[in-house]
Amino acid sequence: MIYILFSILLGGAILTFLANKISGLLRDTFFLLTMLGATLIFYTQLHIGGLVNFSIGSFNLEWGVNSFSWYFSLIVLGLGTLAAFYALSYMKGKENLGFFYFSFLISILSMLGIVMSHDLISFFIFWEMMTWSSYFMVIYSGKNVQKNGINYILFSAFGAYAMLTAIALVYANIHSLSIVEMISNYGQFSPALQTWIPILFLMAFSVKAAMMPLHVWAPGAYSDSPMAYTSVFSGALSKMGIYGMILIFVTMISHLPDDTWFREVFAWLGAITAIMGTLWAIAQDDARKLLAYSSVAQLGYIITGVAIGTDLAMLSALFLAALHALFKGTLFMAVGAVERQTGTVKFSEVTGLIRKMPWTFIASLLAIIALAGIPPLGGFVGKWMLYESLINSNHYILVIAIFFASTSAFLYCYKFLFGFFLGQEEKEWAHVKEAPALMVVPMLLMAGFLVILGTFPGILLKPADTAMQTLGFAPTEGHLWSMSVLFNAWGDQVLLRPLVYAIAGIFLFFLIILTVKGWKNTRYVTTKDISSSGEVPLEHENLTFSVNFYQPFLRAVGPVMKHRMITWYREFGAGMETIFDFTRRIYTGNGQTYAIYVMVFLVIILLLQNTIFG
Amino acid sequence: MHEIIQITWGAIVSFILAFTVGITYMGLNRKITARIQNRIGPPWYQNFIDVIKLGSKQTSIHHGVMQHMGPAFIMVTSVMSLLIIPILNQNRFFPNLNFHGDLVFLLYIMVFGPLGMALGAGQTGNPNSAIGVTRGLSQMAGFEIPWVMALVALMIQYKTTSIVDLMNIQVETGKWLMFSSPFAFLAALLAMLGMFRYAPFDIVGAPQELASGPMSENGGKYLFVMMSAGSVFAFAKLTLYVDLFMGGANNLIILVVKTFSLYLFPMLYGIVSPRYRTEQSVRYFWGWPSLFGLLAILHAMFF
Amino acid sequence: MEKTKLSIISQIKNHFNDAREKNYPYNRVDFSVRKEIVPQVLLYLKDVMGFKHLSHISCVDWLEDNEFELVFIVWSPADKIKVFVHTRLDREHPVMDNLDMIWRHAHTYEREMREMFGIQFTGLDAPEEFLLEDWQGPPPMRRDFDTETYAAETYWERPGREDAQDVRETIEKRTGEVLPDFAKNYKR
Amino acid sequence: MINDKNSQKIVDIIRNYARKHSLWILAYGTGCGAIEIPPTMTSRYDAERLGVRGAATPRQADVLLITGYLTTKTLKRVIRVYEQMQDPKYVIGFGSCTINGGMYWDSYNTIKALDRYLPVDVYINGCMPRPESVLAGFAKLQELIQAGKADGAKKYKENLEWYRENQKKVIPTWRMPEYNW
Repeated sequence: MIYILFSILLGGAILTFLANKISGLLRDTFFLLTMLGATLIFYTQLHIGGLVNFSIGSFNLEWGVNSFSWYFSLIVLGLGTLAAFYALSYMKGKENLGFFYFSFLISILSMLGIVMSHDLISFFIFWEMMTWSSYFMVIYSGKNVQKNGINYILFSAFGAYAMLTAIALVYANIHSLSIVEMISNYGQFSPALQTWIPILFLMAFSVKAAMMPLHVWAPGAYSDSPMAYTSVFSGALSKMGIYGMILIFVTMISHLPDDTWFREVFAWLGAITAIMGTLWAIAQDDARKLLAYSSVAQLGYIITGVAIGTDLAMLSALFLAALHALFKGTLFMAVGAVERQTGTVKFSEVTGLIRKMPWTFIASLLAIIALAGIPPLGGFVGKWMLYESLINSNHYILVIAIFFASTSAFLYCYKFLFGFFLGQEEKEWAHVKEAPALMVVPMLLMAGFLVILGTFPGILLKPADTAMQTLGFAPTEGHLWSMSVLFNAWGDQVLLRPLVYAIAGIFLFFLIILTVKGWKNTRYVTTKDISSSGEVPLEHENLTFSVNFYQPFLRAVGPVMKHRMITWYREFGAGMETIFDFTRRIYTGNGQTYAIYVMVFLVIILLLQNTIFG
Repeated sequence: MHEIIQITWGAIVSFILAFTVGITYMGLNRKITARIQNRIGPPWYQNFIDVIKLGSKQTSIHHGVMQHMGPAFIMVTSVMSLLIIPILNQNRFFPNLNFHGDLVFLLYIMVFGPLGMALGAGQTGNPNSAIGVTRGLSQMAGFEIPWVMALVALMIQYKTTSIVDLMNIQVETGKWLMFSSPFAFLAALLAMLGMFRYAPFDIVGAPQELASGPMSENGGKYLFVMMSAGSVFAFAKLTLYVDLFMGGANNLIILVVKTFSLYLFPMLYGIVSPRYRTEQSVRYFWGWPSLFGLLAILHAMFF
Repeated sequence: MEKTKLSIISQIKNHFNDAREKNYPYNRVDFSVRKEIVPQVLLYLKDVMGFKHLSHISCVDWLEDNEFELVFIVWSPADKIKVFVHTRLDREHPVMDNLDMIWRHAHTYEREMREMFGIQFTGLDAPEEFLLEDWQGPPPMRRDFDTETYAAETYWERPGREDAQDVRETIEKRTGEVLPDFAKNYKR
Repeated sequence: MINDKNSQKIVDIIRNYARKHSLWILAYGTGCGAIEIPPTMTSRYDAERLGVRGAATPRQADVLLITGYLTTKTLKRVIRVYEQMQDPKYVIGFGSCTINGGMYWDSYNTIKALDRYLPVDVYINGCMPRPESVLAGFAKLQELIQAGKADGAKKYKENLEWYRENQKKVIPTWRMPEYNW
């Protein structure tokens, strides 16, 4: 069945690409059919535990599905299908659509391939396919294509080399490329290898997961690819890094004798990523950049959860990973909708869309509530489990760091909603209409799922728990996971339903009171009718406050934000350039000089003859 | 079914209690402020009159659905905190929705309302509202740090994230947490200054600069609900402090005495203070209060 | 200071032959010039003699001479001396050169004068009204504008009470003594 | 029960009591009168003991306090502010400038009688009225509210056309949202 799944995706991709030449409708049909067919086959036909293997040359390739990879495929295919519907409408009228859909399907294929490969060689191949297909998306459109594309491909290449080195080291030692064998033989490696192999792998994975020193590519790449793909890019593709990280942490690092410092370092890197990502997100004026930095920050929480590695922490990381795909997918789609309808993504340019694009607003509102982790939506469940696990595993300062990041996240959450949808309604945007249904419905579906998850997190927690059992975690209180019951770190029950009902009840009660009281004498007035010292703002005067939004806050955190990682990299690059420039001067172009080089070399060899060879 | 009725009934009764006490506190605040400024001041029940008057305003306007819902959002925070925070020791007053881990829940539900109201304030299109909201959110990022540090210190010292557990520990040992973890109490107390938003931290409402900030477009019934919610929330916060640090209360009179003595702190601090700028306020909370919080965590880890 | 003032006077008179000066006590010097050379005089004062600051532009309505008088007050922070530059405009067609290229804030004074006296500044780039919103009458600061009649026509006046009494008479009647007439000694 | 006459009476008594004792003023500080407000509100005369308290915006205010002369330019803003206030609302004209123009009786841009343009409930005489008379004015307004006679807003609504005519006479370019509540 895996063959069929992969061949459907590959064939569909090629057919879509070819059909583009014939007709747009055919292309769209192929594209949708491929996505739907893949999803259908995945849900109905794929059996957990099935393995297929075949040989190419001397390499034995092995693909299979277990609960763990099933969980991640769920994220990929769920988000991918919705994004595919969204893309149909979003990409309408753009150029090179065949290429776009081709890369889209290939990246879905490669992500599925990554989670389903059981050997390192196909893992690496799929990994590279994913990198390249997403690279095509980054350079597909956008303004700073060169800079962002190069940033992305450089960091990805760095990660890929690290991974390749690790794979080579593994092969040199065990003469096998099977992941299972690598894990089972891990104990027999020399201590140095035991440390370095996971580090090299983690380097590759943390590039994709945009962890702190290696995150530089993320804001540019996320904001420059088309929004229909960015939702997949940030929602699902970055989760591949998390997938690898979990694998490495569970199978390798937990066997290290001194894994504590490893975990501490990564947990802290995650926390710092979260804090810095949040702070930089607050400073952005471009909605895509804001969400990109926010993705970096959210992945920071997940990395922290993975690195801590207790049952609850891992569960929260898995839960947050799926949740992040949901809400960040929704938000990127919302930005895409706004971009399509207004032509801009700057908060300082567009205001007051709430009455023009109400459904987009509702979807983004729900996604933002989930992102901020405010009950009663799903985000709270993930955050809550993360805190509980951190407190229970004695990471106290880490809790504060994570909490600081999550409190500061409210700032950019509000900025996002306010910047686009609230504020004064302007004449300039009076013509704006709601995005087409094909774009709105996927957003609303995901937002609705977030609401359901707030009451019934068991829907996701059950598969996550099963996935963790595959990784060798003891079934925690997990076997008790029922739909709306959580367990805190001490094993006590938390009933979610009464909380949600209470919130909804109180809200509705007071809303009804507010609405019914003086119903006849309550009036809607326009946003121009505000109490600005009796002055009536003119049609073209926009009083919305949207420039330098959080200036006082940024002034307060100013010292922290003075240093940027990208500056460091640039300086590093400049330094390397100087060195290379110096090295280049060896080649003077003069034959006489080269003769001298040879002479000097020989003399040195002769002089050091005894030292080196003797 | 029986439980639901009991909890609803409890919510109503504790809401009325919190409303009465909270509004009285606000009135007493005005009275005491007046006396300190050598005035006679309004009667202690002045805020009741104000609330009734706001409720009896005949017309009201709104700028859209979000502003219309804003007060309902903030009411959710107030009433939910009342439902989570036990009013008296051993739930003698009324059963609540306590669960193990409710401290974290409380931290998040406390921002539900303000954020909802901030959306409403944003929809008015009044620049003052938006500026007030950004100030409020910035300040929240400030005071939440010492406040969370204090709570985390309690959590790790007693290995629980439940308010009821912390109360029971105080009842069993007979020792208030403000004495057994003094640094946590200090940090939380200083964070309370920001939570109550009295001077010098009244940068959100700042009537002189921002024309009452997020509330500047709300009048009539909207302001009525907001004022009630504010009073209820003030009482809920004070009760939480009493529960966490001052051993809870065995009956309502003790509760009122304890909460009022706590309430005197931000009030008296505020009367004699000017106003901070936003970044000063944020930095204030990241200074000494956070240091106390850090000390509290160290104290909890090693003693 | 007196020396500096004298040197200023001689310098200006050297450059602008028809400038008439008047030396006031303390730190004030006045010049009267033709309206055509006002920008040159002011530029000279600003750039060469260090009168960097334009303190004020004001206008006097000489109804009897059928002229407006514009007064430019400039101030030298180094010498602590202020120079008043007077010029006269025709009252029927009051047109003056725009000075906001020399001092940006002259703009404000010019707008005020345009509104209050109806003086046109050539090239003044400010279409909107400045102080008087919706003003439709004649420029109100001109001396031939009868503000009392205008106010009586435009704004409804409260008729006053039926039993209103003259203050002087009432007090005299009540107290029985004759009040001194202050107004008699006051000469207008 | 609610439509019952007696209970409506009780509700009215409570309402009027609350309205009387909670006057949130929007001090529209025109002219010299604004300087009389601080002593009225602060320690010396302490208007807060009567329930008088400053409001920050017209949406929250009950009383519009116009403290002095009104130029036509300011009148425009005052009308706007008044219409933004929410019922029930009252207007206090403060100082002789609002009554008959005061010392600005012959000014070319100052209105002479405020009640032609806005429904004034209470006038406070004086140039300027001392804080005692301001307090007396508040007391008078409270008396009127208690008796249910402070119905300026109702009058304004009923005679809107007349008021508009007067307003538009002195404000030629009328560029305001319509009064519709």
